[in-house]
Amino acid sequence: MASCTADLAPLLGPNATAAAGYICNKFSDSAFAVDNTYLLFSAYLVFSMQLGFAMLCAGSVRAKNTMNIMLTNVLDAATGGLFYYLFGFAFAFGSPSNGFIGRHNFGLKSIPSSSSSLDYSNFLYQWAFAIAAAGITSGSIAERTQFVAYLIYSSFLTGFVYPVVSHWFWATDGWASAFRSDDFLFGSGVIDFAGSGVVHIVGGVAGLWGALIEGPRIGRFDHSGRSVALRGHSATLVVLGTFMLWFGWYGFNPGSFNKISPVYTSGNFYGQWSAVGRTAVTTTLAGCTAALTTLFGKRILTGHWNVTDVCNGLLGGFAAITSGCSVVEPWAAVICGFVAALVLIGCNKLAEKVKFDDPLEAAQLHGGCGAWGVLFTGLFATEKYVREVYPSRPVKYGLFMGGGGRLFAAQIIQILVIAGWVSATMGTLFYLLHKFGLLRISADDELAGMDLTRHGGLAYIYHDEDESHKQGTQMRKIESHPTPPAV
Amino acid sequence: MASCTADLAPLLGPNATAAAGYICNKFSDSAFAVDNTYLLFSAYLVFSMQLGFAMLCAGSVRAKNTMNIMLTNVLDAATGGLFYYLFGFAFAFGSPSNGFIGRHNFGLKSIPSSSSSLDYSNFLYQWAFAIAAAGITSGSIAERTQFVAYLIYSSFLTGFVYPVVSHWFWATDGWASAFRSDDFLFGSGVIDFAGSGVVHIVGGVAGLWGALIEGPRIGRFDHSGRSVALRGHSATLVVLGTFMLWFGWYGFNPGSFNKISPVYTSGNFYGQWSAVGRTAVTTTLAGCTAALTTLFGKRILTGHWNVTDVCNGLLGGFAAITSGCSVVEPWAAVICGFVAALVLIGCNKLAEKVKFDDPLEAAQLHGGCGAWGVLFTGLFATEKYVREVYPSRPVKYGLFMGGGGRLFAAQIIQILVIAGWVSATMGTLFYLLHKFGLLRISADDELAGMDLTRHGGLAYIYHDEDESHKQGTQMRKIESHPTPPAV
Amino acid sequence: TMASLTCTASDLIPLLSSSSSTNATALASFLCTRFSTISDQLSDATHAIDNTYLLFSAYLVFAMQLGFAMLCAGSVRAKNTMNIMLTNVLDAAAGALSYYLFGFAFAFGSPSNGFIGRHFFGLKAYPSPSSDYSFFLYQWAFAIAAAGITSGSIAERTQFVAYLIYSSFLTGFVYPTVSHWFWSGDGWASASRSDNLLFGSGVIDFAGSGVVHMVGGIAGLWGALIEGPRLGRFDRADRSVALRGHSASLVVLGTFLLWFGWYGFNPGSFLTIVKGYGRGGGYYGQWSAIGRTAVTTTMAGCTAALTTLFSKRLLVGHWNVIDVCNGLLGGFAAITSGCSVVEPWAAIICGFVAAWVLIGFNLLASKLKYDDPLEAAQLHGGCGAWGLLFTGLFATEAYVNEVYPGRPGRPHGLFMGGGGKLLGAQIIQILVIAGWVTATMGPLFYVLHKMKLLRISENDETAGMDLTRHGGFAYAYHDEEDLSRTPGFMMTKIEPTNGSPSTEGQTSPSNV
Repeated sequence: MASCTADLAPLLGPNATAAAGYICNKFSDSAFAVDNTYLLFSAYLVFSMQLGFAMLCAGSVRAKNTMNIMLTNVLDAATGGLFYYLFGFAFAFGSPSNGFIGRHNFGLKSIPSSSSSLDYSNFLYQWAFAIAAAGITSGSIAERTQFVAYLIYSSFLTGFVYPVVSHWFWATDGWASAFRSDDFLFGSGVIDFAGSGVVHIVGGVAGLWGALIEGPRIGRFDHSGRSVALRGHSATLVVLGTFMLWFGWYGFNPGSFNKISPVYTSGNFYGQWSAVGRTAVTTTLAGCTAALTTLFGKRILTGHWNVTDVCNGLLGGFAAITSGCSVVEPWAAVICGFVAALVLIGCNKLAEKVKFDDPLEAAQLHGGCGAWGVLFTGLFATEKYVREVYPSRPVKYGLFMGGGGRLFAAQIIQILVIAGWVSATMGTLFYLLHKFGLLRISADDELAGMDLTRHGGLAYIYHDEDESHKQGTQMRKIESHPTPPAV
Repeated sequence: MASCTADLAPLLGPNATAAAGYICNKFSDSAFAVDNTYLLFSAYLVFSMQLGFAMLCAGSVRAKNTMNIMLTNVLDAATGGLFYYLFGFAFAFGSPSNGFIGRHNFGLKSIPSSSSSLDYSNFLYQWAFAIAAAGITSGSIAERTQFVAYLIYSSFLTGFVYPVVSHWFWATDGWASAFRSDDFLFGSGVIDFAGSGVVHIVGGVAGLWGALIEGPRIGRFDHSGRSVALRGHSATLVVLGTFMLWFGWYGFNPGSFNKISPVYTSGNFYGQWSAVGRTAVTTTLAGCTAALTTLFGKRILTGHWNVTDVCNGLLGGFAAITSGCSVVEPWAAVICGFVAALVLIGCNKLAEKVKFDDPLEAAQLHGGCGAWGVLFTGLFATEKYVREVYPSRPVKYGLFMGGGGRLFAAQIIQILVIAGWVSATMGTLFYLLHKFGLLRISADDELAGMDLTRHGGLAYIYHDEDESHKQGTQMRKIESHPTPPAV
Repeated sequence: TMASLTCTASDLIPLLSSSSSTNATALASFLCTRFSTISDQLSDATHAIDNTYLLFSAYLVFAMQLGFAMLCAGSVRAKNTMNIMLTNVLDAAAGALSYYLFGFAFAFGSPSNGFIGRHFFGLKAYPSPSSDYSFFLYQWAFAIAAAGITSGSIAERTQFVAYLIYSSFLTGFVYPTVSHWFWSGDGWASASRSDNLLFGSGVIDFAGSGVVHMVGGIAGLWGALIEGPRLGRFDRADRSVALRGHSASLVVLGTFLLWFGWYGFNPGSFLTIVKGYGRGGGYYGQWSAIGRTAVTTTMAGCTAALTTLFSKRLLVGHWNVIDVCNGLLGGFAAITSGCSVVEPWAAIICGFVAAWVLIGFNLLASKLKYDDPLEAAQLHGGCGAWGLLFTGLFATEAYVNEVYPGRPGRPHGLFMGGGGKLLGAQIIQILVIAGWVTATMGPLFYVLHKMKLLRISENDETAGMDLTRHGGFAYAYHDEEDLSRTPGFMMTKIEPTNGSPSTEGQTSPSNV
């Protein structure tokens, strides 16, 4: 705004400074209104991913654990809301701070602030991101985890582990951030635009440790060690959830620009709005390519045209492109999605080999494809787009695009550091819960299903007769008995 | 816009009025465009709540009444669309008018209008609100109401009862409105920003009378008078509906600003866009706190971690914060949500005591928590925010914030007046329908379920064999017979 | 929009005080040089707002794909759910690649001839001053909707490979060509051509009753005709037997999502929102027209729903939610063409007639033993065609001139005193689309049929495609189901039968 006034003042004649200031204030107001509209609706879209997660998870587990997993998804959002408000946001973006962790703005104190240019909409947007990470992890440990363990890890992840990681890579003070003013990691900083690493690897690695420490569900591998698919109870919910996630991803990736009004050259048709559109296009293409690759890949491998596999492939493509979505060409997104599908298939094969059981393939999908996405950015980021999207950063870009290896090296560091940090914190936490007997439910509970034993009954009653079968529920229905009607 | 020209012209030098006008017109266009974009997308979000209601209701009733309740939800929107177009909007916002009811703009005549600054987007937004009120009521009287009764009350509520209430509190002429130019109720006017009273209490009280007059469903209380839970048929649909409502609430509350571009101080980073963001944050925090409070409260009371209870608690928190969302601090929203959860639990206990049967807890949730929300605003509204959001109103704010008791008194009046008006209109209507035998279905129909008797068959057919059980449906399937297939 | 923001001396001369008229030109150009910076800033703001609007509209249109998936899933029998949902996912996925590679180029590559576009393949040389990524995304979301419509018509009996083939062909070629004709600046029948308008009017198909709905509907018609009805759809006495879908909840969910998405489809088709009508600065501008479009859309759908409710009650005796949902969608499909150029009261007429058109076509289909599991041909084809005619009858002069500016006195609706030229153009559109889709998709389905690639075997159809082709049923509500009911399924579950779980070494209680 100040520069706008300086530009205009000489042009306007007498009283020029006042006139220029007046006009420029109007521009600034209008830009704030547009950018906040953009960011808020993007935040709403990202929030709708929580609905997507809930439906995806519900459909992917057996009917007897549906209430349990949906409760965890509702609580991700709810506990996440409180903890991220109280300290998560402060750890992540409180400024000024050191490179490791933020330490201002607890409980949204001094927000909105002109110095850090953080407004309420930024908080809302980041909260929606934080709960996504916890949602990923809940998929990995589904169908066998105690509810209390769930509450503990979810608060810890949303309130501390994830915010610290997002501080490192996204805050202006973060040690590896591309938004720093100087001292960039490898003279480059990490480019993780919307969080293949910060969100997906964090959620995936946390899920990996949880699932590893708990061990597979009963019946997942038979006596001879062969893998037995424990299919989810509703493919419809899986598709519903996947489409909702796709819908929400348009808030996740293009929304990560936070603003849509910045220009690249004033008065030109090409500006940040074009970059935002391009990001939506790369996101779409990566997911679509991954879906098709999975379709044909799985057809060849298993002989079926399988819709749930296609949905997972699609999501793998999205998780991968999330890192580089704003700085790569559309054709590169096609490559990204193609490889992501192969990565997911490979990780799933590996998981079966080592008898790792993840009901939603969350560790493979978000961890594996997320890591590929981080590398992909180091390979395919183009000079022009990197320059536009990260204007203050030294221009290091993709290895294959002629930009040298520094960005790629920084990306590798990101993967290692995130894996290390999440292992050190969440791995330890899950191990402690395990040792205290708080992690896994009893075998009886697992066979009966948690809905009956812990959540007050099954999720579905399609026929009145169903009731009579369910001795386990404590609530009986009366009307099926031949009683005289009351009224 | 006129003031922009007047401000700018002297600054631009001689002969500059026209030039200033030209520039200012452009600013005005851009503000209209942004504000309409904001309002329209908010309206779409509020509309999506109708989907949320439909799924929440469907999941909360037994499978045999699913078609019935979903039809009522579709028709809320459809009949609401016509009636609100023909006269509802005119009753509510037609101006100039008296304090009781509007009387212009029937059938959108003379809309858009510069004098009342009402555009089509305002109509769409208010329509989406109107159908929400009818949706609330349909939950209270679910599973036992004749379809014709439903059509009658729904039209009456959307076309007359609700518009009149919204006129009182939201129109610039309404007798208790905070948007009046003078003669404020108690020198304050009522602050019901997005409608805890106007929407939720109206819907809840209407439902209360309907459910009271109909009496409980058969089997809801057994011979000895003990309460028997008649559980809904699908918790998945309940969670889906709840998340959709949450999503839509971001249109309901922040959208009630109608415009996002107004500034509080021109050129500043803090403007209505920040207030909009803050409103989204308070909404989130109230709902999240209520969800957590319900989780632990119910765990203590019933021993279960129950997802449908958590969903209802969450919605109760939203219904409560809706009144004060724009004028309270985020920490106050946490208090609002905490109390709302307790209010809901209390109302539910009370309902059981007095043998009041409301399949969706709609009267308790929207009526009870809505009333708490209206009081809450009278207690916690802050001076600064009230001044910004209602600039032309005398600054009376929350009792606990040092603003005196006038606002609180106005809020109490609102509760009483709404309860009285809705009782007088809807209570009478339901009573008449009851007397004419048009309200409740027969006991036979109720036991068999309305889908079979009135709506052409059950909602679900998961297996071919199901068909053979359904003697009641008039349509049979052929292919299960061992006939030679035709080709 | 760029034009409205450039400052030319001639814009300012009339604005300046007449007292200094001799110096007006000099003064105006002097001001203009100073104005250019401001103008640039204004154009930046305009771009930001318009792209925000268009992008979120595109997201809403995309959400319709979710709506289609749920609507289709709920409308078929449980045994074919996986199949139809897969086709819906692939509509979007395969559509994205083919539309990226050539569909968009065929449709909007400019400059081009009147028949087909030939630039922007693979988004080459993109974005351009007139066309940005957000526009591509928006048009992609439209393209996949057309394919989604067709999949409903041929549901429950089509080979998956046939599906892949027709879907790519439709999204990549047939649909883009039609959208080029009517929507691109070069299309031979487009209303936004600069000259040589068809009948001096051009076709007004604002958001695609013809371009999207009729294309999808007619393609479905041919597919369903060539395949023939599902087994058991008509009994030996040739009476029609309803094969009801397996979940009304999914149908309602899908319908509401489509309704939600339609607010992106119709109002979003304006593409930009920052545009004053008149001299600028007024409260009335494109933002109002957009709001009005949302209102007409709502009114048409609501009226159609209510009309269907009462008509079906009279005709069959039930208050049927599925029929109401279909009626609603029929109203939307009809208003899509004229939504931006008609009054709200006209939209009510549109919806009322649309409901009857749908009922009529359904009766006809039943007579002719035509089987369309989602009524897609009747709904999108029939109501879509009515919508085109409706626009030719009810388009108002003021709105037509605002929405399609720069050509005062252009023909508008016959009933509104605008003469018959617009109606003539609309009729041409119906005939041309029907002809083109028949000529392309008809032979394709016929060839697939002849090569035995179209319809599945009777055994597969009786057993359901999920079991035979897609790896198992979509639902497993009870543990017991898996073993007893899915012999064809290759993965069996262990735990219900030999309940000795391996890992924990616990003897299991018999499965509750």
